[in-house]
Amino acid sequence: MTRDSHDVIVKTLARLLMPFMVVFALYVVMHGHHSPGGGFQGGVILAAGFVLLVISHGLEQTRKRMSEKVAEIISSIGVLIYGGIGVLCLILGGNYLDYGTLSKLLRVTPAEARSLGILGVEIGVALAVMAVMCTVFFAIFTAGESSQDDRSVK
Amino acid sequence: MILSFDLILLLFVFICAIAAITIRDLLSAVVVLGAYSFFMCLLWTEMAAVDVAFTEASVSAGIGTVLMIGAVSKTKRRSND
Amino acid sequence: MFEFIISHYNYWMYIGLMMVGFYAMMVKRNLVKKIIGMNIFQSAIILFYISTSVKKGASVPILEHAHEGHGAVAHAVDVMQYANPLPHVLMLTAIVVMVATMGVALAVAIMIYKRYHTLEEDEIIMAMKRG
Amino acid sequence: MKILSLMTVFLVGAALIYGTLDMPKWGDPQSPASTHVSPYYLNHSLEDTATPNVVTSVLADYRGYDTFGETVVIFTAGMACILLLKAGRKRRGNGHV
Amino acid sequence: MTQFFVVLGVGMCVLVLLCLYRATYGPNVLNRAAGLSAIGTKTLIILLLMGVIYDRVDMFIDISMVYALLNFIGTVVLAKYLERTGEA
Amino acid sequence: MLVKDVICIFFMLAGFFFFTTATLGLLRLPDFYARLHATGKGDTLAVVLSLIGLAVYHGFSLTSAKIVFIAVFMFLAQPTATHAISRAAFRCGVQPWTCERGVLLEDDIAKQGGEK
Amino acid sequence: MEVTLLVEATENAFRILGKAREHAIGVLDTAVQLTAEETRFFEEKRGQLLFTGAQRRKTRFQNFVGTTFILFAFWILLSGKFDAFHLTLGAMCCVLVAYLFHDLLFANVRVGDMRIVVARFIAYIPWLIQQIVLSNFHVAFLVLRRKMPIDPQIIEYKTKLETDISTVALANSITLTPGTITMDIKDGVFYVHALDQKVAEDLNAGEMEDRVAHIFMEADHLYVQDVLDAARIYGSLRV
Repeated sequence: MTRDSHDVIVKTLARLLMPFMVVFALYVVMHGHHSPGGGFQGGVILAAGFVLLVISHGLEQTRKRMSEKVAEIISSIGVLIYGGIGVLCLILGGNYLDYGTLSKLLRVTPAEARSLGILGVEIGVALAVMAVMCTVFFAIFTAGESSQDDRSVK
Repeated sequence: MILSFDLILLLFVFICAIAAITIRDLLSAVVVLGAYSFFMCLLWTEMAAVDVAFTEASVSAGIGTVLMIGAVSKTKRRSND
Repeated sequence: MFEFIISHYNYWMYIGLMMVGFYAMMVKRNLVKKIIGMNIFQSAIILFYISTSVKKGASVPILEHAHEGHGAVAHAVDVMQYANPLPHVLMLTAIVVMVATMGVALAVAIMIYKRYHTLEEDEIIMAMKRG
Repeated sequence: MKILSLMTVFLVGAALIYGTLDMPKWGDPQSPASTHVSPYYLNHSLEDTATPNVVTSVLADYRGYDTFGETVVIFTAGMACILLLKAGRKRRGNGHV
Repeated sequence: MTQFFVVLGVGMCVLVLLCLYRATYGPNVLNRAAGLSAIGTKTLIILLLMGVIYDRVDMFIDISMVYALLNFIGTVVLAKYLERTGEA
Repeated sequence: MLVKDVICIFFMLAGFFFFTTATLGLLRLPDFYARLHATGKGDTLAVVLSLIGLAVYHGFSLTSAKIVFIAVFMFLAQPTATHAISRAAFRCGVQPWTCERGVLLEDDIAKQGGEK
Repeated sequence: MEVTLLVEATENAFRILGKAREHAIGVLDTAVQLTAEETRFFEEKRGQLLFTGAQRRKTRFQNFVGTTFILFAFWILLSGKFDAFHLTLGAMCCVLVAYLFHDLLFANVRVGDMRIVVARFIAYIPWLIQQIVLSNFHVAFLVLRRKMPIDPQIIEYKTKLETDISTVALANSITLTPGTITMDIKDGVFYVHALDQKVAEDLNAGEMEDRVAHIFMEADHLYVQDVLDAARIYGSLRV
């Protein structure tokens, strides 16, 4: 299932569509303020891009860009960003996740500080969701193969 | 809300749900479940919940069906009921 | 009476959908079928929640006069014009959690299959009793 | 067994349908769900957070703590998958390594 | 004009019902997948029609783009599974 | 009734016509490969026509440019999906329906798949 | 007696030597000929390469920059917000994505001059659209008749196209044009499912392959105009 598919058409299309998919996912994350979208949706679309890469180019090609270990680290980083912004608000003298206090740090009006805080939180959520979806995908699609099989594929 | 769409789509969702649990071939059931989530997305769009529809669209088209197919490929395809 | 049916039929549809999922979870022996039933059950409940946010003649909850006032200018927003955003928020996260839990459930099902070489519930129970 | 389950399903369905008889009309703008707290969000979202999309502002700002919990739930699901995978690998790998 | 779009959307829904016949009763998985992809394209158009009816197309267009970009992943995965196992 | 509306209605109705033929083909044609002919071609053109109609209705803006981009993506993705699924069928050894075996049409379909 | 024998033996020896010399000359001739062909072949290949501009390999940096610009154009189309904040955000995202995926969008592109390819591809699209409309009327005609006049068959179609991208363009064009679907590609052989006899013959005429080869400037398909263009380069090589 995770081997390289020797299908020229699917491989080429995946190659061509993948960067656009990722840019679209980033657009969805960044423009959650003005149109539907946000961290959850963008993260899932990012993960779908990696799914397409695994399906077309095989697991070994994908591991160069996103391996299980990297996914674990990124998911932790995502949650850390979310919690870290909350703790930053605590340090600056507000409540937990009260982005209005960030205005002292960023030198903008409180409303825009809250907008920026929302953006940071969305990025954290997107990273976490992307990494977790990739992890679940890797877990399910490699569960049948033991570590020995992996080595023989390499 | 658009009443005519609502009625038709609820009917479709019902058909898909019943088909998904009665088909014995698990892979077919998963495919029908994909159609089910399409209609769910349409239903939420029709109820003006754009963000929810967006989430459902990306989740079902990108990950959900793929995970199901992966699980079926790692286990057995036929089910006894 | 007819008006009552028109204004309540959707609740009954959701309950019917939920019953389909519930039935699949209880009666079907196959674990993947159970997970499919769980999926249907969850989306029926999400559907019910979202339907409480609907207002007749309302649009999507994204404010239209966004480009003029940045912050300071408080527009008088016509609340009846926009759908209720709160159920959307709660259910949006629920959908992603639904997929994550579905992934864990599928992983557990795969592990069970590796251990007992079957997905049927009764056979698994028999195998567990045997040893 | 099957009959019993079917009866349970229909019992639950009947109880829920009895519950819906008191529900407000579908699409009623004056229903309790849409008059309690959501007008505040709709009115203050733009001036508080400079975000036209009310769903995002409620998701990440007014109810940020809630979303934090959801993120942790998703994170936990991912960790559970990793643990399941590792458990399967180790048992099988020991013989060969 | 709105009336026209509503009628067109309902007509499209009827076509979806016909595709749904193929997706639920289709003799094998391959036919079901063909029905599913046909449903997907019609879904995309119905979404945009709803956007026009609500008069907020710019909000609905992203969902359509998600379907345009992601809809073929499911089909490709299914095809790969069938290729691997070798039974339709 | 503006000229814009007339053009939009024309394109949408053309798209609807091709959708109808594609769906009828999906239902009527004898076997899986022939059905793919209907969906793979008919849906592509119908989607593109409908999207052009909507873009014309919306007028010249960034949104209509996005609609055109959706059409481009559909144009790329739809034949690929068709190819992938037909390749899978070919590799699985699903025999196409031909005129010689045409008499056995119904039996053939039953033999091909079915819920064993 | 012995003298005559000796003379005979010498004559024989000379004759054998002469034959051997002839053989050797023949072998040498063939060798020279072969080498000449080899060199000519390489010369031709080099000329073609020069003509298609393929030996001008793109560096990774050029790929990176090109990907960034394409993705940034896509971002602007999506975003529709032209204030500094959003543009900076977009630039950052595009640089990040291009850094991660620059080898995907332009992987092993052998075609040289991108501008010519794009221009020819745009010129190809109207013909393709015409074919698609024809194919849809074909399907509609088939479906709406009560007794469908079809005669499906699988045909094998040998192609001479080499690069991935031209193969994909040809395969997707075949899928979109009347009555044919690409089912499989194995070592340059297309297995095509054709809906009736006439369509299969149309495909075997090979018009579409010529057009696609013309777009991507495949070496085996030099058009008259291309040959005229190439003549100058060949001339420069001879001197």
